[in-house]
Amino acid sequence: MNTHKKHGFWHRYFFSLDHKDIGFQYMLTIFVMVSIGGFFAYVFRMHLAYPEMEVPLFGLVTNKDYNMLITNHGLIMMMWLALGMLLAVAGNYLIPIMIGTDDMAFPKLNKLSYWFFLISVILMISSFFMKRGGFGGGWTMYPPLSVGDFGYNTAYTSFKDRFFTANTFVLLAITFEFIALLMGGINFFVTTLNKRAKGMTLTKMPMIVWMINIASVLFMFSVGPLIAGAFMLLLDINAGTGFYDVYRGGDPLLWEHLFWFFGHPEVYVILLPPLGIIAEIISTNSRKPLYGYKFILNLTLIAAILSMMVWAHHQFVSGIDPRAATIFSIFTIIISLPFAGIILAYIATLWNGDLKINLPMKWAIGAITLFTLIGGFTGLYLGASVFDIYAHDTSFVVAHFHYTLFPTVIFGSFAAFYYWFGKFSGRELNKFWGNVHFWLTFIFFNGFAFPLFLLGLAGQHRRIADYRQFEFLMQDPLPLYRQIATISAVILILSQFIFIFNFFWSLKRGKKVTSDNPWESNTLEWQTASPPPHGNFAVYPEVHHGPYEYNHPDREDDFLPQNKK
Amino acid sequence: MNTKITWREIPQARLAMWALIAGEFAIFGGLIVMYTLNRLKYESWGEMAQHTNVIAGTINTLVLLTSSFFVVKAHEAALHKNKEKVKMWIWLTLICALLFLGIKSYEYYHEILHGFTLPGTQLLAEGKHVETMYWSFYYTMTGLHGLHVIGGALALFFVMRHATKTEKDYHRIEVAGLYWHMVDIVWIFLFPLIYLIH
Amino acid sequence: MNTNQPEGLAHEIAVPKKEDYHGHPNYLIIYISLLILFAITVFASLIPNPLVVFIIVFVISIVKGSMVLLYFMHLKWEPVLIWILLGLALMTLLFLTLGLYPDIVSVKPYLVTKP
Amino acid sequence: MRIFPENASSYGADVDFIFWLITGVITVASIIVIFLILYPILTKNKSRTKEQRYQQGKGFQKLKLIYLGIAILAIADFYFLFEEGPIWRNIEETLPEKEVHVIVMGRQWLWEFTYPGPDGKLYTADDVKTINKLYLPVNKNIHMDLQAYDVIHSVFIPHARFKQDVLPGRNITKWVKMTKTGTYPLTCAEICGIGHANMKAEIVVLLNEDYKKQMAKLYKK
Repeated sequence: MNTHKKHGFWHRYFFSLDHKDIGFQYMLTIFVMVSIGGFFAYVFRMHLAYPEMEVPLFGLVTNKDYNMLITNHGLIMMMWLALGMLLAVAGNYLIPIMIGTDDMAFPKLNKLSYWFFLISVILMISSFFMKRGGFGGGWTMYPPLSVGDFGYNTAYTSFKDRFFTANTFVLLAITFEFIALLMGGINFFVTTLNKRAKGMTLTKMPMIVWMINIASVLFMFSVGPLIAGAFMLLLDINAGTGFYDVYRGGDPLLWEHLFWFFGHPEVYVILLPPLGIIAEIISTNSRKPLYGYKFILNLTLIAAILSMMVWAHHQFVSGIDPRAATIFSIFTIIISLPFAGIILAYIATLWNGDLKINLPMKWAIGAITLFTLIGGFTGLYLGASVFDIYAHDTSFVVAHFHYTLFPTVIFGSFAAFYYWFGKFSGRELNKFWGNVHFWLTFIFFNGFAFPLFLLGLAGQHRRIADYRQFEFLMQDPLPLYRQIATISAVILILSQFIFIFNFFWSLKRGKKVTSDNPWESNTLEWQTASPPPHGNFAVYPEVHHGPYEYNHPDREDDFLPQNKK
Repeated sequence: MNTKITWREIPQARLAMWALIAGEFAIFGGLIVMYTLNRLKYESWGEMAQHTNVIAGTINTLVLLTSSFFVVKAHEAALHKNKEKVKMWIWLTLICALLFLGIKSYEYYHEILHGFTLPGTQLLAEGKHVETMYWSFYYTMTGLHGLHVIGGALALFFVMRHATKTEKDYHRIEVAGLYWHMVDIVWIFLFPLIYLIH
Repeated sequence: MNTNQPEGLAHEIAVPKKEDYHGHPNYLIIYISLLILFAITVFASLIPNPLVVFIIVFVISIVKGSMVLLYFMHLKWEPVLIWILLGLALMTLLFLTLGLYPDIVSVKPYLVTKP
Repeated sequence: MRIFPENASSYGADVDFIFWLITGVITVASIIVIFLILYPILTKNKSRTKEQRYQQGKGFQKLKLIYLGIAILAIADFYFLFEEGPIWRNIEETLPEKEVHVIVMGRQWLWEFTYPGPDGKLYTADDVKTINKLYLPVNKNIHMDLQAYDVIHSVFIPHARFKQDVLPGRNITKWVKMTKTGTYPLTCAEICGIGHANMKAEIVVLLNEDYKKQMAKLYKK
């Protein structure tokens, strides 16, 4: 933190070219977005469990508010938290330092991409305050609804009237964010290929660098058609074209295809970086080499390509050709295999290891456990097209994707925070409060998401502001499940404050780290000062070993840094 | 394809430009795929295609192909650090770009004059619902392409000015040129698909 | 993935070395053949059957596009990596086409007129 | 306490069967995975030597166990596909012989049901309509022409395990056969604007003769 004392506030937070500062800027921006998304989650969960009550800090939730809250919760969490935290923050902070170089290949492009990200955040937040209210068409933005004004049927009178709507602003925000991440992705890609330290061949790169790069490239290709599609939707809203208007020869299903053509690879874009983070942490704390480095890599590449052929499993009942659905169902089931291989390889890394169960390790193991046992396995239900007829658009789906995304995105990010905080700030996070935070999050996440499975199986459909009017959903245990989910969600959100206080308190007055390499890790970022100086390394490292040479038999201590001979 | 040159020997600017081009292909390719599939679905679009100005489109294609040739000559000159020639070829390219945009605006002007607008209000009034989407696609694709022409031309201009003034960074001419060729390739696909199939 | 490549930080190779460049193709010949292909395209469009025109025109566009890629953009002399990148872009479009085809082309929309 | 709502259609049991099948398999798989994760954590592998740790981690060739795991999952996966294929074809791809034909039209924010008039044919002038209440006979193959008027809706009948999105401008024909009389909810499962939460209808499944009486009543109106 105190490496750049000579730079003022504006310089550090707005004009810095250093990849670590830009990563920090991204992180703070995303904290703001997450707080908004979390607050929205709190409001609508409270409303679901206690529909007649005025929600503290918000007031009475109308149907319109409810739609706006769930939509923006989804958009913020998917687009700004998940993509931003795992691609932008992790990529920016970790890639240059882990491949042993001073900065990104294009520092100015990097800064520009942050500014685009900032613009997208501003556009997104301003969309809440439009005259007709926030965007309420579901985070998937299916067209005939997202073109209009969600059912008020208050006619647009002028271009200005159409432009200053939440629809336009949300679409613009998403487009800006995609452009920011595209620029970031190209930057990561070029940096990794061209700026590796001497001796660092591609197979000596740490797993996370690979994962972020694969994710970036996957993002780059899958997002292309959606950018075109978003442009068309913007024209539909603002210029009166009919790309998605069926009365003009368009087709709303086209948007669904384009959206999920991006949306499914996006899940893997989000999933791969945490898998990389977990690989680092598990290997380091098991004190043994990552099991099957090349094997994991090959499986990841296979999964990345397969992930482009499965998108229509989000649309089994959306009116696509049922025979096409069968093909997509087969690919969906097949894509579970590479991930089974990756997870088994991670578990094999735990076996025979000299396990150190510290905080990052807890988060990492918690992430794989929840992701595999519940998130991954429940995917089989939805991939099997028959059961998806019933489970589609019910709370079962909500529970499923919270169980895939929460362990990877949130647990993965926290694992990374607790692991790299010392490197990032030169100070330590408080361990006691870290443990409290972990256990509260772990328990109450399950308490929140698991009842949703049962609710979904009982037939509770999604995005309904008030279940009281559906008799079959008010039978005996179901309201109780809703309350359990809500109370757990509220405690889950509250317990994140522990982390926030811990984070900022430790940033200023935490205990100074005693060693630059507290986990006795091999990768290059631990071989420099904490926090790393501008330019990262005093002497550019030369790499001689792979990243996971723990317990090497020829060495006395159990680790062998990459730059040691 | 050169399998011998190792990955690291690609200069980073060129590598980034190729990645950008691959991304742009996904964007324009997505549009072209959507347009082509709809074109196969609606035969009545052929009738609309007859209202496009094929002669202007043909001239425009010639202009862009020629400009691509100029850019590649500029790249050749840049390799020899021949300042005067670089200037000449890039200026020729920029003239081509202006010509292209001029002809394109002329086309737009006449089409709008005949009532073929982006939302196609007049066609709607005539009861031709499906046909309006042809014009929506027409304006979206050529408009987006036109924006890329402007962007590419600006990039070429600034890169050229920088290179000839400071006598360095000549390799940027190639990088901006790559982008220009990408714009050309997109047009190579757009022109026949939009103008020629009746 | 090869392991015995020359090492060095990127700043040293940001500016291409002289030997990075290859023999140039004769650009004028490429340009003239592009023009010839283009003339064929324009004349092919006079065929009355739109499907035939579509196929001819599309194939010629692919040939022209790949000529620009290969010779004007020097893809022919670029390393495999660039080919992989472009191949991935094409693969994306292929998947998109296959996925969209049954839902656009083969669906006859049931048009209700909106009152 | 039951997990699913009571089943009232001919293929509902098949859908439930797929659920229980997958649940059975993943319960076994979960127990194995939990063991695989907990065993090293609890024992901490204290007895291993340095050499063993390093060799096992580097044992790229000894991936047989992982391949075995993948193979078992693959077999389970393809077994699911094998089991669900015929069911999917039965529900979604084929249409049994038509006995009753109705139109289900979703619009903001109500369901509109159209029945054939006295001539027994749909899409004629004498069709009759009901709002938010669908009368169906029991044990008959019902063809539903699913349509939407304005935005995307989704017909969801939990008790029949039936769901289908309805899109404006598209006519999707699906079938259902109710096996029990009674009143069941029909809801909208796709967000369709501010009234989405209030969009619900009732399906009244009647005995054959009651259904005919009900139709006659509708014709009179």
